[in-house]
Amino acid sequence: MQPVATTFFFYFLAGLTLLSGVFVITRKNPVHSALALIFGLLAQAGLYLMLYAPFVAGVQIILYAGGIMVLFLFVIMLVNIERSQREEQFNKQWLVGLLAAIALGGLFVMVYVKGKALFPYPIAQPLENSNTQQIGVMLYGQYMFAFEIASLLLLVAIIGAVVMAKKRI
Amino acid sequence: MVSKLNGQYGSGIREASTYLGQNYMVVEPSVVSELLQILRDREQFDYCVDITAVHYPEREKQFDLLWILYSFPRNERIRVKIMIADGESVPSAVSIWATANWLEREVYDMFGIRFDGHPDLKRILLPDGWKGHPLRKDYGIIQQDQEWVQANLGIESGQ
Amino acid sequence: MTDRTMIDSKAIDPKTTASKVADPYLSHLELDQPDKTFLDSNELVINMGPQHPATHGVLRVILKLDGEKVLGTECVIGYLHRGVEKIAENRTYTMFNPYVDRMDYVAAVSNGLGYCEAVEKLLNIEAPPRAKYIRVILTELNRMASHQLWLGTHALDIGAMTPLFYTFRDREEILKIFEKYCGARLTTHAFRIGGCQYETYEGFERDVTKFLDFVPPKIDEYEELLTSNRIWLERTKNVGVISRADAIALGVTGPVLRASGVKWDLRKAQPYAAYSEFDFEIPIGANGDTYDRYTVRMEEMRQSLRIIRQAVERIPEGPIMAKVPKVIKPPVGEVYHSIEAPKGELGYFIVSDGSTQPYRVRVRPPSFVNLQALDVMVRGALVADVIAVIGTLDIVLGEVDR
Amino acid sequence: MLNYITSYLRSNTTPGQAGNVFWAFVYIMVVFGGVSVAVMAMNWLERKALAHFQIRLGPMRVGPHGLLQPIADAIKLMTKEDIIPAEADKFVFWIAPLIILCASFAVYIVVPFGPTHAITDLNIGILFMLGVSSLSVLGVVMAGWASNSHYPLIGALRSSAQMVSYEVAMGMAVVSAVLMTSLHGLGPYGVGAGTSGTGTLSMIGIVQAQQEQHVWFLFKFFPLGFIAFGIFAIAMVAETNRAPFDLPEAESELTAGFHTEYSGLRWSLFMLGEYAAMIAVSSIAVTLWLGGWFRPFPNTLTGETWDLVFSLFPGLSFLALAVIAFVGVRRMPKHPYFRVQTIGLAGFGAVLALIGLILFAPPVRDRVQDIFWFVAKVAGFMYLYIWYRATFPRYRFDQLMKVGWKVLLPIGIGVLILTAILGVVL
Repeated sequence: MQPVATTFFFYFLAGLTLLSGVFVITRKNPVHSALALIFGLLAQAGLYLMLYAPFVAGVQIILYAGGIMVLFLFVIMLVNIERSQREEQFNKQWLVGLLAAIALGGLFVMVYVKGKALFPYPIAQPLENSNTQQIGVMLYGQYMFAFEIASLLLLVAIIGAVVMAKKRI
Repeated sequence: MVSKLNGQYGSGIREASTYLGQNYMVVEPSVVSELLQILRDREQFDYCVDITAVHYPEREKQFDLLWILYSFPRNERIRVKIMIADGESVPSAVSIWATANWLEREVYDMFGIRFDGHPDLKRILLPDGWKGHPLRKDYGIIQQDQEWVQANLGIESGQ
Repeated sequence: MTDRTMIDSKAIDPKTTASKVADPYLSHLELDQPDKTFLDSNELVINMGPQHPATHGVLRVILKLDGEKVLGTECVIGYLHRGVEKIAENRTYTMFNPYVDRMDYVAAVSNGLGYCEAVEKLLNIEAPPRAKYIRVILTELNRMASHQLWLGTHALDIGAMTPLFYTFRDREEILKIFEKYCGARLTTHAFRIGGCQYETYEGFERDVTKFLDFVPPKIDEYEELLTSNRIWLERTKNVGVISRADAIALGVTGPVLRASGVKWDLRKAQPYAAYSEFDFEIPIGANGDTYDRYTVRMEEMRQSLRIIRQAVERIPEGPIMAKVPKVIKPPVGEVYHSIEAPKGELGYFIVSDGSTQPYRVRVRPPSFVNLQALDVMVRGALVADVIAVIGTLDIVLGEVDR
Repeated sequence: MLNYITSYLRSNTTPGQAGNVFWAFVYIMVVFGGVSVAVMAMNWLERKALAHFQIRLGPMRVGPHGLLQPIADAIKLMTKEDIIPAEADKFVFWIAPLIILCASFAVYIVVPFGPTHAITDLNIGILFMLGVSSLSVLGVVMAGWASNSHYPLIGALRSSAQMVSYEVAMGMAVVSAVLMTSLHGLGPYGVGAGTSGTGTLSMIGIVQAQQEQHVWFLFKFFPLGFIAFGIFAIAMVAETNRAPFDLPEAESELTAGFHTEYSGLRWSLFMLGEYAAMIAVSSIAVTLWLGGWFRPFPNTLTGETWDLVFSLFPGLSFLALAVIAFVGVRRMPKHPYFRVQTIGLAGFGAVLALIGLILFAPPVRDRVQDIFWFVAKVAGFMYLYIWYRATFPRYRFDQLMKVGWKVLLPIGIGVLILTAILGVVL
């Protein structure tokens, strides 16, 4: 696959990601925030595609944009939005927020100053073997244990959710 | 059957006879609740066909209130009738036959007869807040609750 | 649900219903004590109708839901109330006859039969045998038509579109016979007090016999689409169950009662018209669920055909009108007469004061009483079942509200 | 420049793969235009076929046999007043149909109409299709929520729950088909052998795997392929919210489900999205199990002559349609009132005949027959959709969930495991 107009698409997608990130935290209506987050995730999927990681992009779309965000939306839609819109949000933690912002800003400045030297890896290249296959081998070979542990964690979460939600099981 | 009941209530049953092959009995309002219960339990009148009323404005006891009962085992119908005055209330039969619920509501709606012990006595066919009970003889056929019509439908008249 | 998601209707807005009961219809649903759990602590009160595709007219059902589970219902009726009983008091006996057709308009012939027979009873006369036979034929045809209409709409409610068109195609044949007989298709006004006004038209027997040969394969066709259809079975089996005891206590009649296992049909129990002369079965069900009501009605259609065939074969010659005075003035008295309408026991209680106008006419509508069973039948079921149960009760709002 | 354009025609890959922007653009236009036309045709066909199932005639007035009805509908819907409820969330209300539309159209990027006839060939093709088509849930949820009304909200909740749960069963079926691409004589993990039969997620690769293995996956590991296909065929109906799984739009219960409050153009976008999604999932089924663009019987009926015979089919089918149209012309009433319609139908028949004749020309014939077989198979599915709708009652929601989670999913997992075992053992 030959990339077309790489620079344009990179900036386009990156800009979209940032913009939707901003929207996520500025919108007062949580549904709008969630929607912005979905756009952000989709734009990220596009970025993954440009890194020759189509599998990750696909998983990003299926799991995050398609699955998890739908559940997010479900929950958000069932809470009382009018009230949360009226309330002022997170104003007690402005100090912490400021500190985090300064730290993050410092990081960005450092990255900008140091430039490419920080990332000693070569630019991603198309792989001989398919990316999907490699992920599969890694996941079920090398990182088998971690993978299973993670699934166990999810199982616990499911059971917990059921116990909390259901009065009579 | 009537004689058996007669023995029990004596003067409670004022009249029991047959017209055009249909049995009916006229009883005192005071015994009717007990009588209906007994009719169902002992005489197997397990199906309450209908509850209705007739208005006779010129009488002192203005209303005839009727229960039309049917017995599946005996394949027999009987009408139980009481006479009551306006404003008098009658014990509800909902605990005897569940079907009495809506039927009594309709009688209340149309005649304004109140039933004691009815779980949810309110108008059924006419809207709540309507004034008057249309099946009374003094309620004209084109009469209506103008106030309600104007307030709720926003028109001058429903005619 | 959230306040945000509520449409601003005074009837169903939970803000008002939860705190102060704004709509009196909601009072007995006990909204103050919801069945609280961690997540589903909010009950949804939903308003179905009066304009809703599946309420068969203007029935309003207020549903209290927990998710999709029905916690309680409240029927609001009366949107079609025309005061038929009041009208009767201001019309002569003859003049009121066409009015009864407007109650259960899909089974107008049955309504007319019940009324005419009640007045005849009050007059203490009897229709001549030929009139009785014509009455039976038309009434049973009407029962077919009513059941067909029920089947089509009921199946449509459950999502099967196609039976609707098949049943309407075949019902058309019945309506054609009605039209040829009395000129009207729906509100027929077919009978008069004392008999029938019209002699059968030329070729009536042929038309009816042709219909009798035409329709059985069609009934098989409906059954083929539905009876053993897996989805149909799942949607109707054990849905809207009403036990034998409940059915009797709630006074439901007709196929609804018979599906609960009570073998009772007024045509057999207290025969009227000429029904005692015919040989037919009363189909009954075992479980009292929607599927049983379906099979009972399907079988009833076949039994109706049987009755019609016997009636057409044996129809006697003779007059069609009894000797009825020109002005009908029944003696003072009261009478209750009921017939087995397609929907159940249709009774007329008529009080005469000796004048030309009835003093009081009370109609005992089967749909009205059957509709009362809705709440019992759908508690604990799902919203979709409410639709199925409203369909299976076979109500006609014209009759419920009168 | 000209060279750039013609270079693709000589290559044997898709425009996206070749990086040929011009042809990619042309293909995008052709495919999207084609899908839109197909949706309109499907609309007409559904109404006609459904009508004939139900002893009706269906649209008869606009154009001969209602052929122009979809166009008339489109014009009507576009000019209709577009109502946004006062209490609705305007932005979300506005964007929801667009999301559904985009999701169901974006899927066509990887649909392989032929070995070179696809916009592009992603090597995660099938994953992309599933992922993007699952995005339409978002549109449904948003539409239901933004309408700010009960029925749409319940419809949306139902719809998204249904789509999410059937996606799981669907995924199992798809994975078992994908496994089949790699499984002939491989070691564990599907690696090692490396040379032949590396599994693939690419849509074109899947079809080519069926070619290499000389079997439609429908018949592979009989009856496993069959069962997996069955699961998919059921799940895809549920996924597109069609009868008998049309609960979100259950007319008798929820009026019109999540798009109750929509009207006019926006509503038509929902319809467009729905039909496009139907065609899309059908093309997944065709690609995965029915050999994609391959003509029937490529194994038994081989040789030059059979190739020629089958390559004549596209032209022949158009000629057959033309003949039907001409028969229709003969049967038109001879009344002057029908003259315009008769001429129109004759013209339509003539156009069909002309297309049929063009399709007989050898260069066109060879390029087009792949597309023809693919479309023909998809059209079979479309007819099934209509047939279902005419035949079945509607499932209840809990039953629907039961079928999805307790029947289809376990069977799907079973098929997946058995396929994997068989693949390793055989």
